Amino acid sequence: MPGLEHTILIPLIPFFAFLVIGLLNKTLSPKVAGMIGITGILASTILAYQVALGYFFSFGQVDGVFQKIIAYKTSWLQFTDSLVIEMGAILDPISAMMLVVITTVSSLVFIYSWGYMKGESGFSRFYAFLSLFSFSMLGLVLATNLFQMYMFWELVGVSSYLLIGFYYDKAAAVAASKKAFIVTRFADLGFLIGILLLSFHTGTFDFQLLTDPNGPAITSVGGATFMGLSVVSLSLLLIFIGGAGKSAMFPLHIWLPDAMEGPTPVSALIHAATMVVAGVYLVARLFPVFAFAAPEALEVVAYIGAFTALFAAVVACTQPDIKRVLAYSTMSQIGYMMLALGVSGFGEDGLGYTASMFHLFTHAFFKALLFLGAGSIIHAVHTNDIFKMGGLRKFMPITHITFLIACLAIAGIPPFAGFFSKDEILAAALVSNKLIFGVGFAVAGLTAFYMFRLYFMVFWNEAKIEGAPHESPSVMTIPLIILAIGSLVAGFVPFNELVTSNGSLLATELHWEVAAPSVAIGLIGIVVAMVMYRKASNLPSKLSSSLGGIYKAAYSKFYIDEVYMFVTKKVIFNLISRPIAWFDRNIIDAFMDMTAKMTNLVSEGIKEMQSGQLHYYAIYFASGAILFVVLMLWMR
Amino acid sequence: MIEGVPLSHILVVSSIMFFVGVYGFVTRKNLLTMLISTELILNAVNINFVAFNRYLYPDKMEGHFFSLFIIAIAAAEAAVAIAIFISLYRNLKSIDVEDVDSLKH
Amino acid sequence: MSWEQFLLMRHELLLILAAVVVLVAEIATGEDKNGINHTAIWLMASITVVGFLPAPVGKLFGGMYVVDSLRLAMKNTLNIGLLIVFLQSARWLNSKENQGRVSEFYLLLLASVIGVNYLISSGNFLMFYLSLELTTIPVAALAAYEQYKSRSAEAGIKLILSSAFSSGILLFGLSIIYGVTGSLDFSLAVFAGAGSLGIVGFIFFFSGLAFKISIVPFHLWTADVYEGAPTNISAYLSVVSKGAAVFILILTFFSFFRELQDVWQGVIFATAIITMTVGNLFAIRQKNLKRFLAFSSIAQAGFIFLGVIGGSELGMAATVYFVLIYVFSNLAAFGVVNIVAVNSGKESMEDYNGLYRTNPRLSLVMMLALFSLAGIPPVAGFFGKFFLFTAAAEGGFYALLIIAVLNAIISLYYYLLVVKAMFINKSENPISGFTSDFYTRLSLVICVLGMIGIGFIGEIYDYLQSISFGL
Amino acid sequence: MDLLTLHIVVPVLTLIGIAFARNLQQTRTIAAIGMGIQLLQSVNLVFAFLAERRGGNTAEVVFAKSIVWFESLNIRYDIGVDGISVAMILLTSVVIFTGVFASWETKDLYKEFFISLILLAAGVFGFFISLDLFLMFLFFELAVIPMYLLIGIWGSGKKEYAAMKLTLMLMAGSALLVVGILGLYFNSAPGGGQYTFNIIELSKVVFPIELQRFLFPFIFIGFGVIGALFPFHTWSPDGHSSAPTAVSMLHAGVLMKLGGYGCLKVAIYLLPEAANELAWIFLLATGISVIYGALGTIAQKDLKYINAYSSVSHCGLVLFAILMLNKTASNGAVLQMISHGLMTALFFALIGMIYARTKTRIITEMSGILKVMPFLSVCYVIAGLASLGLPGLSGFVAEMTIFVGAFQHQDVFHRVLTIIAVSSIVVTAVYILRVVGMILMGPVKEETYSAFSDATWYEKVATVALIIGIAGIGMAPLWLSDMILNSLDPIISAITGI
Repeated sequence: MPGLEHTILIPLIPFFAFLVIGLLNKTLSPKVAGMIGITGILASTILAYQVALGYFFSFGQVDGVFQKIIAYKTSWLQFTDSLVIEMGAILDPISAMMLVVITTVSSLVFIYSWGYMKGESGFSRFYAFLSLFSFSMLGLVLATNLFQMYMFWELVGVSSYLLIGFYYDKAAAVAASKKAFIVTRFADLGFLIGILLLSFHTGTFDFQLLTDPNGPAITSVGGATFMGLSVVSLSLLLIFIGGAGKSAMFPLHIWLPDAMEGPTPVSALIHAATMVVAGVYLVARLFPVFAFAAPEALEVVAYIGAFTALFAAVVACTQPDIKRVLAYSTMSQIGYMMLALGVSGFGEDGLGYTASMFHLFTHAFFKALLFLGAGSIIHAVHTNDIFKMGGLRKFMPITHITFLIACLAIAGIPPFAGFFSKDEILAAALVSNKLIFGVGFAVAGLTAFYMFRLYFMVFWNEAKIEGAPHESPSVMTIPLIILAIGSLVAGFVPFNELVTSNGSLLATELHWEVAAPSVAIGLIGIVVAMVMYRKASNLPSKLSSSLGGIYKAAYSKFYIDEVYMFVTKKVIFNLISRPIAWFDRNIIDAFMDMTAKMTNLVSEGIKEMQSGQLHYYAIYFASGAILFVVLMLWMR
Repeated sequence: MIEGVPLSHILVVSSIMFFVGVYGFVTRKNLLTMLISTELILNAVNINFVAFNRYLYPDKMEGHFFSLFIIAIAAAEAAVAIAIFISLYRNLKSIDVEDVDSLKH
Repeated sequence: MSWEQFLLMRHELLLILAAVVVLVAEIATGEDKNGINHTAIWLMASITVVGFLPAPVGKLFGGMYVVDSLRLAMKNTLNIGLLIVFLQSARWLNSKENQGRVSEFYLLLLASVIGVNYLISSGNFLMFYLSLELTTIPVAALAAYEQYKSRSAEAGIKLILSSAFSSGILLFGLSIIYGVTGSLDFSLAVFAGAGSLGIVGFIFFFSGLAFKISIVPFHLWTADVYEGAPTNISAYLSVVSKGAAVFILILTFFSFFRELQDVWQGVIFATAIITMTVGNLFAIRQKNLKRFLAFSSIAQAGFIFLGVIGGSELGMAATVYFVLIYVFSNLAAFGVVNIVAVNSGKESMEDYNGLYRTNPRLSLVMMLALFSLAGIPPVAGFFGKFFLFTAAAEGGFYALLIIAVLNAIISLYYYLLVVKAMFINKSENPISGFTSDFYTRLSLVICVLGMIGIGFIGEIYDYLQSISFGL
Repeated sequence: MDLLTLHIVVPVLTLIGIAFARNLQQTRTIAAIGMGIQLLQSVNLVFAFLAERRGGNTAEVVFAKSIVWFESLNIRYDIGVDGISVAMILLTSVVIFTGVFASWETKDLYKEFFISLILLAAGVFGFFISLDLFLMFLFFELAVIPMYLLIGIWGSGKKEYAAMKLTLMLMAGSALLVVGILGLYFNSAPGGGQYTFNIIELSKVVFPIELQRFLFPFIFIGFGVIGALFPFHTWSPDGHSSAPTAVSMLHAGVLMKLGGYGCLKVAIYLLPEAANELAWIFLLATGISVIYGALGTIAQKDLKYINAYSSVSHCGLVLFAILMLNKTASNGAVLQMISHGLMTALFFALIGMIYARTKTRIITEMSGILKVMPFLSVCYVIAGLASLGLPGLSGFVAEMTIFVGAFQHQDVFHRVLTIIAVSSIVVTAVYILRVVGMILMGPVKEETYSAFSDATWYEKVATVALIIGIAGIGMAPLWLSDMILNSLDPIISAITGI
């Protein structure tokens, strides 16, 4: 669309920053590299705000309905006449919203890292990777078609891989990065096959065509089957596998806790606020197809989301590592978003959709805040283990306050942001599925509990740190403050007007029948946590020993990692790869060698024919001649 | 043409001679006897040629000429062969064919 | 018959003249016989060159002697071979042991090649037989040339006796053929109604000729003789004498025996397969290079039969073309083996280890020669072999073709073994570097030019095809 | 002289120049200049070709030229290029150019090394420009045979065994080709007239189906052997691991592509009906080899074996795509040939460079290379990412085109096979990351590592040139893809026209 082509610059500016820093790595001083990165992302942010605000408040609506606008498009690779990968930028409520989220969090993380990463040897490398990530993530949300999305999806995965493995001489970091990439890659396989399947039947990758309720995608392929299953459901489920991988849904979640090996700002940006919600974004992007053509797939989404929310919340209650607790909490919250999408309907019944997006929006603020706060803490105390912290509120007041705000927000206490979005989610769930509502409700309590467990362990309790940790520099605290403000006000954004499943306004109000109990259970959680962890006591250990097996299982993350290890190391490596390698060497190759050996053997065997004795030669001669006579006479 | 002796009889004789020659070549260990065996083969051929010419194609003389040439060449061949036998005998002190097997396999 | 008609026998007459000159030179020179080398070589060179001049064609002696463009080409091909053999022999003949007997060597070889020329020109079995013996008997004497070596005498014995045996069989076959057809003239055979006796005669005839070409199972003398005889004689046997036999085989098959086409195709099919296979299987194991080349030349003979079997114009052209290339390739290989043996006395494959580091040029020539024999581009052997395959495919003999290409792989294996020895293997005491004599170098240059040039000059093949004939 | 013949003449002149060089410095300078010119004229050829097409020349091949060679057999020096060949020529000249730089420090018999190397390249160039099957076959063998010496003399490990195995297996493939080519030739004039080896003329002949069934396996397997067709791929691991750096580069990068090219432009193009009938057999074999090669890679310990097995997988994908017999997949196959060529050349170059320093290729014996050789390591990561199909690098473009194309097949069997092949991308990620994690990352293994220097200038030239290619195609694939697509039309219409 004319006048909006500059939208494409939003992702491209960080990309150029990446190229410049990457190529001139040697010659640029780290400071300059950092400045380039920060300038780049700030420029993107300004553009993104301009575009997003413009979209929401000036040109986005036609007759009160938000349109999907193709701001820019160029064909990149042509497969067939209709299947074309185009590079472009789509503008619609969710992409505009995501632009805001990503650029905001990114710029804050970029700035925060200036302080956090100070003096690290890979400073400029860090900014290069961060810029690459921002490029990929922005490209992902702006994708106009499935394949473009897949491309950036992969790029995001790689940036995540590079950043998790940032401390590449640490074995744990290397293993974590590898794990993250391979697990998500496995999930992406589902995504890719889903794309292939869907595009084969619809003949297009284009989101606009796919999601058009009257378009060929939804209407014409309903009856088609592939290997006995409805094509649309199957392909959407496969695509959802991709989303589940990236968004760490059970059972593809195992990479996320390990990914905390990366620098904390990375965890904040990638593994809390932006990349991990890509799966939610993907489902939201294809939501009309889900809603119209494959409601059963949507149901799967809901159950997976609900289960993950619960599962991760339980695990989070037991973890000793501050970042891992946050990681499980992220999983749990994303499960919430998935759940919301899963229970949603389209149009009038689209509360879940809006709620999900709303939660995505608010979650980005408070979860980024939590991570950056955790980073600030780790920066000060140099450990991740919450049992080694305590009493930090005196030393780090700003961090303390902002962290508290974030905890309140995630616990769903009004008027913090989390309250509003969580309320809508639970309301949507209540309407559609009681079981899922129950789970969501329980998770709300658990969330409050484990967040405040964390909070009290770190900031109250007794100080176990020797010496006096000090507050982080202002380049780190200012982003915290900004995010804290965001966590306070984000809840008041009128999402029902801006982001809805069909683009038009969704009538909604505060659901007190849901809000009151959920706030109550949140408060209960907080109180329980306060009782147990505010001061040093033996309550927690008593409780854990009384829970016995369940606690142990939760502490060990329900042994999912072990199952994976078994499958990969034992089954794939030892039972498949090794035998194949052996088979190749000792059967197939040996067969080729054997033909050579056989030839040699035959050669050795017939050497007596040439005996050196003249009269034997004559015998061969004569019998040869006679043989041919017989042969020819017989054949005649 | 010899009265009363059909061609087949002559051919039988020549064939027997031929195979005796072959047999001799194969079984004899003495190089000279082997050479003599080849002469036997050649003589069988000569009989053939002459007989065919005389019995079947009496108007031309090709067979006769051929046998004459064969006799001449057999002599040449024998000359060269015996010369080589002598050379071999100088080296090996033997003209037994079974001793002549340093080149093999 | 006028005297001009004798000019039809230009090749033979010139060769006889050369023989006489060598004889006179032998009488005229004293102790130092080196002059005879020069005389013989340059005479032969002139004869070879003159042979290429345009010449009349026709018949002599009532069809006993035939000459046409094809036969001229065949003769020229083999005369080049003899020239190269001469060039390669000079250095060896100058050695102490042989010095007194130089002229014998040239005389006998000239006699043999006169036989070769007459053989190709023969139009009658009488002529054929005479020239065939003329071709062989002098060579048998030459095989035993190195009196001081028992192996040389052994080679001579094996050659003369088995050759006598094979001529006996061949003649027996001929006598039967004469009996059933009543003709010895190549152009006048009527096999119709000849029945099985004709086949018996043909097979006997074939086995005698196959003996000369070293076709399995009539090949057993080959390796022993090649190994024992002086290298140059092995070279001569493997190229000129074999080539002559191939030529006369294809000429008689395509004319006299054309009515027995079914029979000879069957025989050739079978022998081609076993010859290639057995030759290759034996060659794999060989350590002595002369013996190695012997088996390689047996295998090559099997490949040559691919050109014969189709009975087509293309096949004949491919055969002649292949032999032409084979002359250069095989003689290059023998030339290297010869000069190395003369200079160092070594002829086993292990001795060749690391040859490239000490004698790079010789190794390169050897490599080209082996590649040419194996049929690897860009050397001419590739073209030769490909056209033989083409000829077989033209006749529809795909089964034979497949076996042949598989055999080509085996042959590549052992040729590469030699290349490996020269280029890859390291040696504690490699053959030290030496400078070859002028004539050897000249011969190798000619061979290399031939191996590279013949493939790329398409006109050569086109000419051969234009003068060939099919059934 | 015409544009195409120059592609043979320049290498030959370079060869002659090298023959007269007096020392290593001169030798490699001449080689670099010669191959530099070659690279430039290949780029020029691309532009000339595109200009020709833009100018409305829609002929199947452009810059065609025909000189009679063996008149009586109708063998001609027939040359001409279409988009596919142009792309392959460009690939070849990039790889040989970088190959020269990757073998900058050849000490032993350096002249012979460069001569063999460039001879090999000359054969490949000739192969890609020929239209006459005889000529093509000649160049094919010409390209294969220098491998023997290159591996045998300058290789490492079990080099003699590997060289022999490689040569014999590839030559066995070409032996099958002989049968196929001759079969085509003698049936090329069903209505009488002259037989021909010319591909374009042959493509107009309708061969009876029985004949096609008979010939197709010969030609397809014949070319397939060099394209690492399962189960005839076993020369590849041994060959690649024993070969010197530049040879592995050229062999995996270019020579293996002769197989795919030949299968596409000879086997499928000339025998479309048989291809339709018999494709499924070979599809099974290639489908297996894609996943089998990838899984086999995981268990390897030697860097070169890893790359060799992954090449089996990637090249299996080429043949797999070709056998899908549709335009998109074939386009993907050609893209994959180019992509894999560049990528694997980069891999082998880097492996050679790392090996030159660490003196080992066993991954368990290395660690922390990123710290001591950042440049080489980053390049290795880029190669790895290209190999596992990261968007923005060439591997993605190629693989996705193949997958999308293959999945367009109407038959469920083909689509299921495609899914199996697609799953190789996960396995690829596993082994690539395993290697990267083990050798590049982690703590620095030994004290001695600190003495290692990072890339020298010539190593940088080699790697950067390849990376430019990989990233260039990865980011802007459309021109290349279009160029190839146009040239696929005759082949596709041969398949669908029946």
